[in-house]
Amino acid sequence: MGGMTEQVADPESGEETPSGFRVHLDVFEGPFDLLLGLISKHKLDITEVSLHKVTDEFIAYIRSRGPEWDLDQTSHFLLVAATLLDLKAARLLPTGEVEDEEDLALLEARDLLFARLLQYRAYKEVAKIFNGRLAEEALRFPRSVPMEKRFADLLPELVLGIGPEQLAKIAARAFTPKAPPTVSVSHIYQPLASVREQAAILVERLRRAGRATFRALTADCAGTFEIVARFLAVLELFREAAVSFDQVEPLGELYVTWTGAADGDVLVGDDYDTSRSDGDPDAG
Amino acid sequence: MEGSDAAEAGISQTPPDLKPALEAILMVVDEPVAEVTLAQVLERPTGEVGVALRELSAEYTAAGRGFDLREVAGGWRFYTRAECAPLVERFVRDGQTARLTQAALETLAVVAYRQPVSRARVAAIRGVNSDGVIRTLTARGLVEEAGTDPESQAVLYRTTSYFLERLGLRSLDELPELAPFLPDDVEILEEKQ
Amino acid sequence: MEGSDAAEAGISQTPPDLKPALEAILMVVDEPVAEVTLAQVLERPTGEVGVALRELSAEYTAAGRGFDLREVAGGWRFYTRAECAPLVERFVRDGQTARLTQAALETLAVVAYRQPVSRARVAAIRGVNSDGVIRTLTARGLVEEAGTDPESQAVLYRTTSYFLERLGLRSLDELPELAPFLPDDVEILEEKQ
Repeated sequence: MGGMTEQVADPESGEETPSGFRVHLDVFEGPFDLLLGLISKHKLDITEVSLHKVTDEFIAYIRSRGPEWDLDQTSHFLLVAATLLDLKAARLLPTGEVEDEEDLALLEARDLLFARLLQYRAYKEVAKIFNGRLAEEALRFPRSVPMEKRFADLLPELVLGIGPEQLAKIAARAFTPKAPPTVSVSHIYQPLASVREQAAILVERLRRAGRATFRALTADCAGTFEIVARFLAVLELFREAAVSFDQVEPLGELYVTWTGAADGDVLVGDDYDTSRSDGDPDAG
Repeated sequence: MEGSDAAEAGISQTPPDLKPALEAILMVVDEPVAEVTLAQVLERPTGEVGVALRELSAEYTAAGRGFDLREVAGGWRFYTRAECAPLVERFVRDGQTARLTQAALETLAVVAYRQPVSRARVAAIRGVNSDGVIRTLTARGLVEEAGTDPESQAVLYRTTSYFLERLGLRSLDELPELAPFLPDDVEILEEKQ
Repeated sequence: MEGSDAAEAGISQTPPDLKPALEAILMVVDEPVAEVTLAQVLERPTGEVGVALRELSAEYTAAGRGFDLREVAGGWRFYTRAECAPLVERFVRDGQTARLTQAALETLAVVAYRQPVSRARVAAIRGVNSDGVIRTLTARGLVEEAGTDPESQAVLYRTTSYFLERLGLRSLDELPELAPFLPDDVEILEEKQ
C-alpha cells in the first residue's frame, strides 16, 4: 500500500501538517478526516471553500487511482463526495435571505455537517493529547513485584468456588470463537417479498421468453419492495450463471437473457430471506 | 517544594508512624490502592492518610529519588521516575510499548468522552466503521464492555482502569476538557444524529 | 545516624545519578539483583555500586522509611521494614479478596487446558489483555512459570500442583474433556488465531 503513495507523511509529523493532500492510506481512516484534509489544503473556512475545486480534485483523485480501489474505500469516498455535494448545494444558496423550507433544510444540513466536522476535529485534537500522555506515561514503570513470601502466605485462603466440571465449561466458553457482534435488524426489516419466490417467477418467464427487459420483468410488481426482491433475484440468477445481462448505454434498458437449462430446478440462495424462513415457513 | 525539610523538621501534619506504614504497605501491592482502603487498614482518617501520601510523594521528588509515589486510577502506587526510564527498560520484561494507531487513538478518545457508548455512535462521530479498532482496544485492555443499551440492545463500551493507569490519570474527571475544541451547541446537534 | 543528611550534604562517595538509577531499577525487579549485574547495566565499577547500595540502605534506615534495601541470596531487593510487618499483615489479611474474579477463573481455565501457554496466547484466546490476572494467579500459587517458548522466547505458564489439589484432581489427565462443551469445529477455528 505504501508503494502507491505520492507523499507519505511520516507518522510523527503527519497529523501536524495542515497542508498537503496526504495520499497516504491513513487518510482514509475516516471520510471526515479526508474532508478536513481537503478543506485545510485550501486553507479556507468551510463556508468559503471553493467546493467545486475540491470536488473536481476529489473526482480526479478517484479516477487516478483506477481499478485498484476496493469497494470499501470507494464507498467511503462516495460518502465524502455526497457530503461535499451537499455542502456545495448549501453554498450556492443566496446568503441571508432564506425563502423556502427546502433552502432552510439545506442550510441546517450544512450547519449540522459543519458541527459534526468540528466535533470530529475536537476528538482528533484530544487524541493527540492522549498520545502525548501515553508516551510520557510509558517512561514510568509501576512496581508490580510478587509479594514477599511471608505476606503471600497470609493471603486469605482462596475460595475457588468451582469444580472441574465448571472449569471445563468456562474453558469451552473461552475457546469458542466470539461471533462477530452484529446489530439485529429483524425488528425493522420485515421482508414482504421473498427473493426465492421472485426468482421462481423470473425463471418461469425467462424460460418462456428467452430475453426481456428488466422493466418488463418488473412491470407487474406490487411495490418497490417487490422490485428490489426481483432485482436481487436477477443477481442471484446471474450468480448461478442462469442469466446474462446487456445494457447498450448507461442508464438505458437492461436486457436479461436466459442462459440456464431449459428445465429443472434453479436453486437460489435464501440469504435475504433468513428472518422469514427462521420464522413462519408458511407465511405469505 | 519543601516537603522533605518540613517532614524532617517535624512540621508535618501526620503522626510519625503513618508514613512508614504507608510505605511498607505500598511496597507489597501490585495495583493502585485507594486512600480509603489504606485509611481503613491503618484506622486513620482518610484525609490524614491523603496528606501523608502527598507529603511522601513530595519528599521523594525533592530528594531526587529514583522512585515516585503517584495517585493513578483512583489509588496510590510506587512508580519509577521518568528520568530513569532508559535504564529501567532493560529490566522490565516485554514492556508493552507498541504504539496505538491514529484510528485507535481517535476511537479511544471518543469512547473516553462519550462512555458508555455503542459502536454505532463511535462510528457516527468518526464517520467510519470502528468495530475492528474497538476490538483492538478491548484486546489491549484499554476498553471494555459495559452492558447493553436498554433501548437499542447495542453493546456499550467504556474505558478501563488500565486506561487511566496508562494515561496517568487519577480519574475520568482528569480528562482534558473537550469544550475548547468544540463549538457551543455541538452537543445538541450531536443528539440529532 | 546522619546517613540521610550526609547524602544531602554531598558527603556521599558516589556520583549523584547513581543512586536514583539503582532505586528505579530495584523498584521494578521481582527477584534480588546481584551487584555485578547492576554494575554492568549502569557501566560503573562494582565496588562503587556496592557502596551506593549500602549508603541507600543506611539512608532508609536512618530516615525510618517503611521499606528497606537488603542484600539477600547474593542480590539486592526492596523489602518492607520488619517493624511495619504487623500493619502489612493486617492489610494482606483484611484488604485482599478471597475470591477469584470471573476474569481470573477464565484465565485459569485457559491455562489449564492449553499449558504450557504464553501470556500473549492467553490474551489472544480471551480477547483481553490478561497479564494482571496471570500475575494474580501466580501470586495465589495456582499458576507458575514453565520455561520459555524456544521460538518466541515468551515466558510460558502452567498450572501448579496446588491447583490440582484445590480442584480435587490427582493429575491433569483428570481434567474433564472439553469436547462435550464445545461446538463442533472450534479446535480448528482456534488454531487460526
